[in-house]
Amino acid sequence: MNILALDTSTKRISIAYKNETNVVSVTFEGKDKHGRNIGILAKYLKEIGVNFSTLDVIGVGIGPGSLTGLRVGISLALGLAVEKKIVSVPSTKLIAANLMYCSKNIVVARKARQGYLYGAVYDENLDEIISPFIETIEGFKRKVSFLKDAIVVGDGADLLFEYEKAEEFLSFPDPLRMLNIVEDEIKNQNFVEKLNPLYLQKSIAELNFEKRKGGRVEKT
Amino acid sequence: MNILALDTSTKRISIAYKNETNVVSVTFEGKDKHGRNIGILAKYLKEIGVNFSTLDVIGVGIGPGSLTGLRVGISLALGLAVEKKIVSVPSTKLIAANLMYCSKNIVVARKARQGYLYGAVYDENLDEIISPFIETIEGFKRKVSFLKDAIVVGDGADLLFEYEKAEEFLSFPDPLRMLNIVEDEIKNQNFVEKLNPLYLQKSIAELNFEKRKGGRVEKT
Amino acid sequence: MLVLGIETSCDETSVAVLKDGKILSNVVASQIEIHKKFGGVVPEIAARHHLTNLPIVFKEALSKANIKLNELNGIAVTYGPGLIGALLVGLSFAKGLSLSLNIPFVGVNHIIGHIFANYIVYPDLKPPFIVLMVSGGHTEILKVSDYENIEVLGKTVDDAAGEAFDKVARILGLGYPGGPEIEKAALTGKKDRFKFPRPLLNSNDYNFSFSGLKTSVLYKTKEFQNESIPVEDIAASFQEAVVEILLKKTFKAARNSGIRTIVLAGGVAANKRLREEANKLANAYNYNILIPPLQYCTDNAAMIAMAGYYKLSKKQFDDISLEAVPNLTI
Amino acid sequence: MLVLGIETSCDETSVAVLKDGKILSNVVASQIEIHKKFGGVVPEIAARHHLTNLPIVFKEALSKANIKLNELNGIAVTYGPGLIGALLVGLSFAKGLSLSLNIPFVGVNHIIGHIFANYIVYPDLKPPFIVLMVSGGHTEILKVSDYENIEVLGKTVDDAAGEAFDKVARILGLGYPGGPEIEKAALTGKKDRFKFPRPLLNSNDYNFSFSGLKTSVLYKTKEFQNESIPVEDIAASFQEAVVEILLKKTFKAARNSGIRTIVLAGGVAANKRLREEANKLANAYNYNILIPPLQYCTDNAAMIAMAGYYKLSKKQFDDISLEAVPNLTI
Amino acid sequence: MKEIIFDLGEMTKKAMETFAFEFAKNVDEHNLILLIGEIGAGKTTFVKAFCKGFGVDPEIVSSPTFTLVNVYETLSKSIYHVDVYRLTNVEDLFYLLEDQIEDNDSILIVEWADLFPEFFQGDRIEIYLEHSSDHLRNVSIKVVGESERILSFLRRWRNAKKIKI
Amino acid sequence: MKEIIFDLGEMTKKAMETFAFEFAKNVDEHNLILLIGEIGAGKTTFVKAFCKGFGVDPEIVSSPTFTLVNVYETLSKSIYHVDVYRLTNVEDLFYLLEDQIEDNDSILIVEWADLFPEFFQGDRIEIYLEHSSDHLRNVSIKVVGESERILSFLRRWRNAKKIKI
Ligand SMILES: Nc1ncnc2c1ncn2[C@@H]1O[C@H](COP(=O)(O)OP(=O)(O)OP(=O)(O)O)[C@@H](O)[C@H]1O
Ligand SMILES: Nc1ncnc2c1ncn2[C@@H]1O[C@H](COP(=O)(O)OP(=O)(O)OP(=O)(O)O)[C@@H](O)[C@H]1O
Ligand SMILES: Nc1ncnc2c1ncn2[C@@H]1O[C@H](COP(=O)(O)OP(=O)(O)O)[C@@H](O)[C@H]1O
Ligand SMILES: Nc1ncnc2c1ncn2[C@@H]1O[C@H](COP(=O)(O)OP(=O)(O)O)[C@@H](O)[C@H]1O
Ligand SMILES: [Mg+2]
Ligand SMILES: [Mg+2]
Ligand SMILES: [Zn+2]
Ligand SMILES: [Zn+2]
Repeated sequence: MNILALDTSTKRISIAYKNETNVVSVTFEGKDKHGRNIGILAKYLKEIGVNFSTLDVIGVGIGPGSLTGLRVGISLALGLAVEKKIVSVPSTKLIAANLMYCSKNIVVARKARQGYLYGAVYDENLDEIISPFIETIEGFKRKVSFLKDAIVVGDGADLLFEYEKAEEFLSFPDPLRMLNIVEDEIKNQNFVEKLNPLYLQKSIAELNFEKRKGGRVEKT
Repeated sequence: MNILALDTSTKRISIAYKNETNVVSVTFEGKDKHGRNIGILAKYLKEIGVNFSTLDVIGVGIGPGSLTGLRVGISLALGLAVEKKIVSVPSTKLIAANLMYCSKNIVVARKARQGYLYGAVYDENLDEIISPFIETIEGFKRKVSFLKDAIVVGDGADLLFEYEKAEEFLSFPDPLRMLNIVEDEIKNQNFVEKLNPLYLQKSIAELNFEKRKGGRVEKT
Repeated sequence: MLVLGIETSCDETSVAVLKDGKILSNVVASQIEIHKKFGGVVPEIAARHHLTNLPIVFKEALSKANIKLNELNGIAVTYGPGLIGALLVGLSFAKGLSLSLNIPFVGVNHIIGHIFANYIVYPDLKPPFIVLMVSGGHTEILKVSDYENIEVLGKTVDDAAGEAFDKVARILGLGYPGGPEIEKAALTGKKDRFKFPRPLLNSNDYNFSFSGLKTSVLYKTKEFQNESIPVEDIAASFQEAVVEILLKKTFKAARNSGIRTIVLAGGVAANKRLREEANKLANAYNYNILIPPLQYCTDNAAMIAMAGYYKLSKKQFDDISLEAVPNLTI
Repeated sequence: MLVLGIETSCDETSVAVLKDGKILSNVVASQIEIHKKFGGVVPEIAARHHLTNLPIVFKEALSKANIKLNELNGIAVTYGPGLIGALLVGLSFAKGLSLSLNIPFVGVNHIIGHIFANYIVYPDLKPPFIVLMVSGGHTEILKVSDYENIEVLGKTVDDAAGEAFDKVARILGLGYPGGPEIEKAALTGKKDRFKFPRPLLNSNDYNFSFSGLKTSVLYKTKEFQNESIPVEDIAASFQEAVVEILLKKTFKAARNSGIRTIVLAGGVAANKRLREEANKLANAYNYNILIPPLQYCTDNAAMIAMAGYYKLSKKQFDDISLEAVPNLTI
Repeated sequence: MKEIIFDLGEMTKKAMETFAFEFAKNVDEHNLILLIGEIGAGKTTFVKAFCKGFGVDPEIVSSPTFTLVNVYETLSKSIYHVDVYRLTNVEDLFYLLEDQIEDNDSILIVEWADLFPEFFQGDRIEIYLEHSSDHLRNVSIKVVGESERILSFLRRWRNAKKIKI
Repeated sequence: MKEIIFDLGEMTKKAMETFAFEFAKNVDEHNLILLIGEIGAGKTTFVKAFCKGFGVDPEIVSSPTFTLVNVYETLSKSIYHVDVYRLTNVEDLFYLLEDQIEDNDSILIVEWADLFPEFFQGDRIEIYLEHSSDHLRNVSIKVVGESERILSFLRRWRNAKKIKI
């Protein structure tokens, strides 16, 4: 079984590949945009022996996260996955996987628009306690306030003081952990027909408007 | 500060690179030997923008582990590190780092020669409880028997039934966690002058001899 | 050779299959209705719809062409100019497909795609010819000396011709899109009543400028402070200015380069007054004028596949690391 | 051009710096004493010592050459034949250095290195010439037509010549290494007393075989069941057989290829009987014989740098993914 | 919130371009620029010169008629150039700006911003362009929020003008 | 431990090479082969043909005189070819074999293995080569440990020989 897993929802591009004999992974974080880098990485993977034409399953992190970045990864995956099987995983779960074997509840907090955070909560088996959402910082805190003994991971973690904070470099998906999750989904035959990004962004727009309007009303 | 970190002590080659703007990592596990693969990886790292000629620090996993693999990585690092700073890290610690934020004691168990294991034990802060050693399976068990609430990680974990076992794909060093450890060492100015692999192998030879002799003596 | 074309640069998601330069299928999913309420193409919405539509359009194109995936020999995809988010969807999809099928892919310049559309409409057309490309986004005079040798002789330095139509319609209180509205109003107007400026008309280059014209129209309307504004006359006089500017430069380009065939392309080429004048001048000076029907001028993947077919035949493959270039020029 | 040479293929860790083909430094750390007690080179021990010694030897070579790191223009390193673990240390170090200094590197065939050693010893030597390479691991006749054009005319199909000396010494109860021991014993022996077989002597190729000769010697000693074995006579007769086989083929090769210069290289070339006969034949048939002093025949990095200098000058750079090839041939 | 208004008086096209160019170099603390003025008032002309101040080739700056948003990459950040004239409600505007919304370190410059006053709040700079004659526009600037650098730039500019007149 | 000895009688060089070649193809359960016999008995000759059975080019197989260990890569595993004649104590042997020790899935074939009987224990195959005349060697094989496949191969070989003679 030949598997390719990728996530482009954060500023890190994460790709992992597995065939009968090889396991390969790459990550890339840089200034340039994903649209440029993913091609370079694909080229590089091809040269170190990744065979894109014999893939059986494509696993994709579907966000929430950077809109353009996400679409670059998902449309590449769609091209790769024609007539193949697809597994989709929320990128928040991929980030939570960096804290596997931590016995606490794992709160993923990622920066969205100023004043807002993407979030999701997982238990130690990476089962969803709260599925991906977007909230103001205050709203986020209210939403997770019932959790005892939680640890926060993600590039929005520093906005939530109440909980223990995981180290910063664990804030983005790890390719080999992603591969592991994708393999689990394959075992459970959790394939999808379509790949839809978890935009969640409609809500931020609405919320933002409410907030700004609210602000203005208070002033007048 | 430009940092390159690498480990070749297991069947996985792990390399991470960081400069002012980029963080790049690769892992490779395959049939071919490290001597071949590391050159290919270096070539492609170069192509995706790693500048080997402006490195400030080289971090190296020094084993214990595969003798030839280790030497390939260490001699490459020695070539890279001429007139530069060097950080050395036991590869067992790199493996333990896969269980960061797990509140148990982390027992690293790696396959050595048949009937033998490399081992080391770390606490949840990755501080050494037992430094790297080599033992028979029985000897290993005796050595860690005092630990309560431990989790075993590494490709030798399945030989130790008594403790919880981490998932198999966590058995080898992760490049970004390695980079993180190397950065910590840099902060503490823990540089070394020489790079000596943690062979530990003299002992296995001796132990083995004892064992075989013992076996024969019992028979006669 | 079976070539797949992919076009997602603006508001049409399109996939086509060409066999040796002949269309087997050319499926277009337009987002025009979705963007209409915004009065323009919203990049984020366009990108979202491309992502949703592309796999569907792709499947339909394959099934209409009645071919199997692994029969394809190459992929052509628009890599610019266009909306970055929209371009990236098509380009990334094409890269994935190219990797997966292990066949070469080529990036196509959207403008060059529009030129290659003419080879589909007029199978006998061969370079050299002059193209006047006039649309909402473009106002350019191109010299096509050879399939690969395309030169921008001149272009607008500010507003596009279509944009000028839209803005003047706004000033005159007419609807959107402005082109057809102005054209209708002009029918009953006096085209000689106002002499609007013709910026750059006699400049030595082939460039255009329309933002000064727009401002002149504004000032003209202000002159009628209390009277009712002569909308029809202004529309006709404005249209006359645009047509004169466009054609004067185009025919000058043809004359100076000694080329006898002129192609009018883009949405503004639908303007009847422009066509009328163009035909008149062509007859007078003995030029061959081609005005492709509108459906061949709107964005589609067949034209991209056609341009790609040419590059693929010449083995001008692109690297998988090709980037989208929103401001791509020729 | 400043070239760094690195040699770690067997039991010598060596680094040299050459400036335009002239030696600035050539540091050799021998492991001979370490391996002596094992009676041969132990691969794992060799690799360990290379790793420990290489950075030290490297520093010394730079400081003896009195140059700075960033003055180097290229790196030459042995990539085979040799012990895989030992080769990998030098090769990986060279790769790291090449990446770090951003200068090209070339892999050198150890055997070709030995040939290039002659250009250091005899600055006037120019191809073409014939080389008889006879050591513990090699028995080969090489035709050097040009710097780059080196051909193996023949080689041993089983034991090396040096190995035959060692094994016969063992049969005769003499010490190790066998070559000098046999030579000493033969001094007082009758070289014509026993007619040992000369396998392949008259074969049409230039190949050698010594394992049959070794067995013949064994059987000969068994004939003296109760008597004392005539060690000196057997040694002399055996040595005679080896010398005859080696030289007959070598001179045949020179004659057939019309080349007038013959180089005897490798540890076995130290054998006086071999040198004597070689000189005699050379005088008789008017050949030019070169027998480089032993210290230039043992492994060293200067010869690798010399061969590398040639490749670097011709820009025959190797890729960073070059592999070590333990069984590398010419 | 602190609001300061500068009336910079009449400017020719050339003067306005110089102003916009220099203005861009002093704007770093602000990332929301609103352009307010009639058709042909010179909003796009201002944006062209403004972008040039960030090293963007003015050739690629054009009115976002069709695309509603143009994005220009500078060495440091992206500039989102928006024309909101045709939008009919705020929800549409959110859609339009979603790309920019996630790009925290970008500049948003809006033509016809006065059509959505409730949306463009917070720290910002408003630029008012008015036709005064065929070849002259009256330029005034409202700075909302703290930002010493741009204020001192505008003071210097106004004083220089005063002295000249 | 089960020990079975097969006396395969005299063989010419050619016959022994054929035997070693076929033997290699049936040896898969064993990874320790010991060669016992005098100088010139044919140990290296055996190894050459044995390696050929694994697809190794016999040209590269030679006596590990200088290097003590030669390593040959086959498609599936590595073959470590050792000559222990010159070693003087077991510790040296450990050093020599350290590389092989960590390569669990390899074959170890040892010339002069009888010099270190205490080291080479456990499942193994011992091959005894004796000079019987200039051109003949007597070959006998001792199989130590369970391994049906090699036993049935040796039985078949012995019976075929018997019938021939
Ligand atoms: N002082 C001035 N500043 C700006 N433009 C001027 C000035 N004087 C004359 N002009 C002219 O006015 C026109 C302004 O057009 P421009 O497209 O920049 O306006 P705009 O405000 O963006 O219009 P729209 O509302 O259509 O987007 C240009 O033709 C320009 O040359
Ligand atoms: N039946 C036979 N089997 C093997 N070798 C034979 C046979 N008959 C003759 N010979 C010859 O005996 C010689 C055996 O040499 P070989 O080097 O293989 O012996 P060895 O046991 O490895 O010796 P050493 O102890 O020196 O390593 C060869 O010359 C070979 O041709
Ligand atoms: N009859 C007409 N006269 C003048 N302009 C027109 C006419 N019809 C459409 N247009 C203008 O053409 C533009 C649309 O051009 P189009 O070819 O659709 O662009 P694109 O190729 O980029 O999709 C709009 O600005 C519209 O106002
Ligand atoms: N005088 C001699 N006569 C014959 N053989 C010799 C003599 N001196 C050394 N040898 C043999 O040469 C071999 C050593 O050769 P050497 O050149 O050191 O090999 P290498 O180049 O591989 O290091 C040994 O087998 C040794 O027995
Ligand atoms: Mg404008
Ligand atoms: Mg032998
Ligand atoms: Zn178009
Ligand atoms: Zn040598």
